[in-house]
Amino acid sequence: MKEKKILTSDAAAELVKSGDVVMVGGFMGCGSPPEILSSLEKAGTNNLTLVCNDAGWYMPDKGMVNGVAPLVLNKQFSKAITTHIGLNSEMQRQMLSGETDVQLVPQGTLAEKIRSAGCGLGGFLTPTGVGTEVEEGKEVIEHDGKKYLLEYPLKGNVALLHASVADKAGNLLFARSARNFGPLMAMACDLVIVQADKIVEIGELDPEAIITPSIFVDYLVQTVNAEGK
Amino acid sequence: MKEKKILTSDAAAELVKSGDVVMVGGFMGCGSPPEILSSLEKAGTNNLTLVCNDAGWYMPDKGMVNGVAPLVLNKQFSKAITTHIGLNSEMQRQMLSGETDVQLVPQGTLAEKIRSAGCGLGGFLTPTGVGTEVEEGKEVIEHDGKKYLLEYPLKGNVALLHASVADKAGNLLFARSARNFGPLMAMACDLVIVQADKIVEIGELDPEAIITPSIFVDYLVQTVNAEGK
Amino acid sequence: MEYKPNKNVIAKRIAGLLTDGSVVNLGIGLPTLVGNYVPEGVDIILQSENGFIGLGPVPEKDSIDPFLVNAGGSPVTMIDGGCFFDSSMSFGIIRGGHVDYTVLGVLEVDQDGNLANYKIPGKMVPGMGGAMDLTVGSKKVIAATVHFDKKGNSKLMKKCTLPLTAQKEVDILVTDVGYFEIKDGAFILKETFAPYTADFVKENTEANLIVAEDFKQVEIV
Amino acid sequence: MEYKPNKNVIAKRIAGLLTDGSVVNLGIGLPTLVGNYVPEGVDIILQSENGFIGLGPVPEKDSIDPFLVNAGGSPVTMIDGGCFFDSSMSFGIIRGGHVDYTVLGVLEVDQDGNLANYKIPGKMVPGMGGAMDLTVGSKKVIAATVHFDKKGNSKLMKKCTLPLTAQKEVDILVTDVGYFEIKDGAFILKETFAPYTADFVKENTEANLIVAEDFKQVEIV
Repeated sequence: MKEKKILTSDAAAELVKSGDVVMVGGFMGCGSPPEILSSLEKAGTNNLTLVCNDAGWYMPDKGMVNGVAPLVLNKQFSKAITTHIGLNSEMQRQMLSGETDVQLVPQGTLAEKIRSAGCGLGGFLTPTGVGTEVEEGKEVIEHDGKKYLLEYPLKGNVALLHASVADKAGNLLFARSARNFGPLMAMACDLVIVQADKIVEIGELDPEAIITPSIFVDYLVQTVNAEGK
Repeated sequence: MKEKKILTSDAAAELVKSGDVVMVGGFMGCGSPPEILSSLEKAGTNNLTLVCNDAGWYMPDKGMVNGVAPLVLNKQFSKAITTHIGLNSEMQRQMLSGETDVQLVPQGTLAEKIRSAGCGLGGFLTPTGVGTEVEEGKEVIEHDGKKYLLEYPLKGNVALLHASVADKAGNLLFARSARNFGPLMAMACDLVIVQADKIVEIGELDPEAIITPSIFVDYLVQTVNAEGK
Repeated sequence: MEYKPNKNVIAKRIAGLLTDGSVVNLGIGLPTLVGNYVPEGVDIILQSENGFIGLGPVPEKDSIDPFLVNAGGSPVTMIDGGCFFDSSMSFGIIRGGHVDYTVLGVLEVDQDGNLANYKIPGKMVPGMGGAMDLTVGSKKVIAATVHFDKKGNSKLMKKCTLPLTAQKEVDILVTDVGYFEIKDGAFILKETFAPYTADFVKENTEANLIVAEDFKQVEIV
Repeated sequence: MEYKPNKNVIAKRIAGLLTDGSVVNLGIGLPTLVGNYVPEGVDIILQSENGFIGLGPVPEKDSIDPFLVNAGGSPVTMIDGGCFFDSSMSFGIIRGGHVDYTVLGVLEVDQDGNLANYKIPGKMVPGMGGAMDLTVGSKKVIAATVHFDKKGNSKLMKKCTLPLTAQKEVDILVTDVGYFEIKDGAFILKETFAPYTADFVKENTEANLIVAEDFKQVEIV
C-alpha cells in the first residue's frame, strides 16, 4: 500500500484556498488539529466557510481560547455552519452584527448531513427540528404518521482533522472523545489533511480497530508538540 | 455497568416467536451465529420474515450448507428481504414457485435501511436503483439535477448475531469480514441476541476499539464449538 | 408560603426517577447535578453526545485527559464497559430511541410539552447543539428548572413564547416545588416537595393543571 | 477472421487501465482475474464490499481464516494497511464515489451505458447483491465480457432487453476483441486486440460504433 505524503503544518495550511468550505474536526476544540489551525491563522486565508461542531472556546478572561476560535478572531470565516457558538463571544458578536453568516444546525443533523455527503446519499429524513425554526424553508415528508424534515448532504473542499495515531498509508485512530466529527468529515471532503500525534509503519495498526480507512486521507502532518499523552 | 444475561443457544432460540422479523448477521454465512441458528432450526419456529444479506450457501453436492440455509430448507421463512440468493438453489426454487415472498434489495440500500431504523431516521435518498425495477412503486426525488429513490427504514423484532468477543456488559468485537451487517442490525431490533466466541470481563476491551456498544445488546450466548480461531 | 430556589431538590428527585440499567443523557448545568444523587443499587449508563457512553466522575486534577471531555467541554472520566464512537453513531443512539432518559435545562416549557431552551432572539444565540435531537429522540424527556423565574413568574406556561427546541416532546417536569407529568395539554401534579402543597401550586399556576389521583406531598432529603 | 473466446486477454487489458494508488472493486468471476495481471509498479487497493479494503491473494490451504472471505464467500487474505468495516461504511465508500474503478461481469451492455447483469426473469434470480450500488457509485465502471454470446451475437447492444442493474453508468467496455469507451450513445472503439481489426468489429456490430481518432490495434501478451 502506498504511503501518504507528510507535510509541515505550514505547507498543509497553504492547501486551503480562499473561498473554500473547510470542515474542522473537534468538539469545543477536543479533536481539532491545533498546529494546522495555527498555521492557517498565520497564513490568514480568508473568505472561508467553516463547518465545525462549534466555534471553540473564546473566553479570554478565563484564558480559554482553543479550536477554531483564533481564526474567528482573525475574521477568516465569512460563513459558518455549526451547532453551537455559546462558548465563543466573538462569534456571537459577529453573528448578531451580521459580519459572519452563521447557520445553526442541530448536531445530529449536521453529523448526518456530512455523512450523507461522504456516503453518496442524496439526503435523509429526520424528525429533529420539526415544528421549530429549523423547519423553515424545508420540505416536510410524512411517513407512517410521523413528520420528518428532508435534509440534504453537506460536502466540503478541505477537512482538517486530528488523529492520535496514523499509519503511513493514512489509516487513522482518534483519541477518546476527540473522534466526534473526524471520521465523517474525512469522507465528505475533496482534500483531507490530518495532524497525527504519532505516525507508525503500515501494518502496525490492528485492521479491526482502524476507525478511518486510509483511502479517505490525502496528507499527514506530524504533530510537533503533543499536548496529550 | 450491569452484566447481560448469558443464555444457552436453545434458550435464545425460544425468544424468537412465530411471525417475527428476524435479522441475521452474516455474508454467505460468515458472521451468522451457527449455534443459535441450529437451535432455531431445532425449535422449528416458522412464519418468520428473514432479513439477511443472503440465504447462505446451499450447494449440497459440494457439501456447502451454511448460514440460514438449513432454516430455508426447513421452510421457517414465509418472507425474506435479502440482496442475493444465488448460492441457495432451494431459496431460488421457493421464490420462483411463490412459496416464499422474496424481496431483493440492493446491498447498500439494505444496509442503509437497517441503519436508518436504528438511527431514528425516517428514510434516505439513494441514487441506487434509479431507472431499474427497484424504482417501481417508489418516490423519486430530484435534487441538484440528480435523481434519487426515497427508501424507508427497516426494523426487526430480533437480531441474531455472531461476535468474536463480547464483554459481559455486551460490548462487541467482530472477526474480520464477519462484521458486515452485525453492528447495523444490533441497532435496529427490539431484541438483540449475540453468539460470542469469547466472553470477557467488563473493562477488558479497549473502549476505542469496541464496534457495537453494550446498550444495543440484550442477551449473550457463549459459543460451544468455535470453528474459527 | 415562602419560595426558596433549590436546585439540589430537583436533581435528587430526578435521580429517583431513573430506572436501573437505563441509558441517560444529562444536559449541561442543573441536569449534571442529577449524577450526584443516583440511589445506591441503581446502575445507570451515562451517554455523552460528543461521543461515548460510560461517562464517569470528574477526574483528579493530576489525571486529567485532554482528549476526554463531556458535552460541555469539561474533563471527565470513563467507567469500565464504556466505549467511544463518532458523532453520527452518537446521534444515531439518541435519535434512534436508545437513550431512555434525557434531562434538559429549560428556558420555557408549556402544558403541551413544548420546550424552549436554546435561543432568545436578538439576545442569546448559542445554538441548539444536541438539544433538539435529544428532545426528539429520547424515550423520556425530563425538563428540569426552578419553579419561578427571577420575576416570580411560574415556569409552568400555557404556551412557550421563545423559539422551540422541540414540539410536544417533554414528558416530565421536575421543579424545586413539584414533580409533574405533561399529558393531553396539562401539567399533571404527581408530587409536591414539602413544605409546598398542591394548593400552593394551584395558586401559582395559570397553565392547565390537574392534581393526580395518586398525588402526594413528599419530603426530599 | 476466426473468434476464440479469451478471458485472460480481457483481464490483462483491464489491469492495464488501473492507475497507481487507485481503489478498485473486482466483481466475482471474470473480473477477479484482473487481480492477476496488475503491472509491476502499479499499486492498487482492492475493496471487498462485504467489508474491507486491502484484499490480498488467496491463502495457502493450511492458513485459511474462516472469517476472512471475499464478496463471493471464498477465503482470501488482507495485505498490510487494510482494514475492516461494516456494510453501511462499505457501501458509503462505494456510493460516495471513493471507489475509482469497479469491474463487473455483464449479461448485457448497450450503447447508452446501460448494464444488465443480475437477473433473467423467470429463469435466474440470484439478486443484485452489491452490483447496483457499485455501478451507480464508482467513479469509473468497467464492464468485462467476452465479445460474442454462445449464439455468436455481439455483446455490443443497441438497447438492453433484460432488467437493468443501472442506467447509463458504464464508462468502459473491454472484451476479448477490443477496448471501448461508451459515450453519447455510442461505443467508441479505442483499441482492438491483434489479430482483430476495426473492420472486424464494424462488421459484427449493430449498435452505434465510432472508431476513435487515436484508435490502434494492440498486442496483448
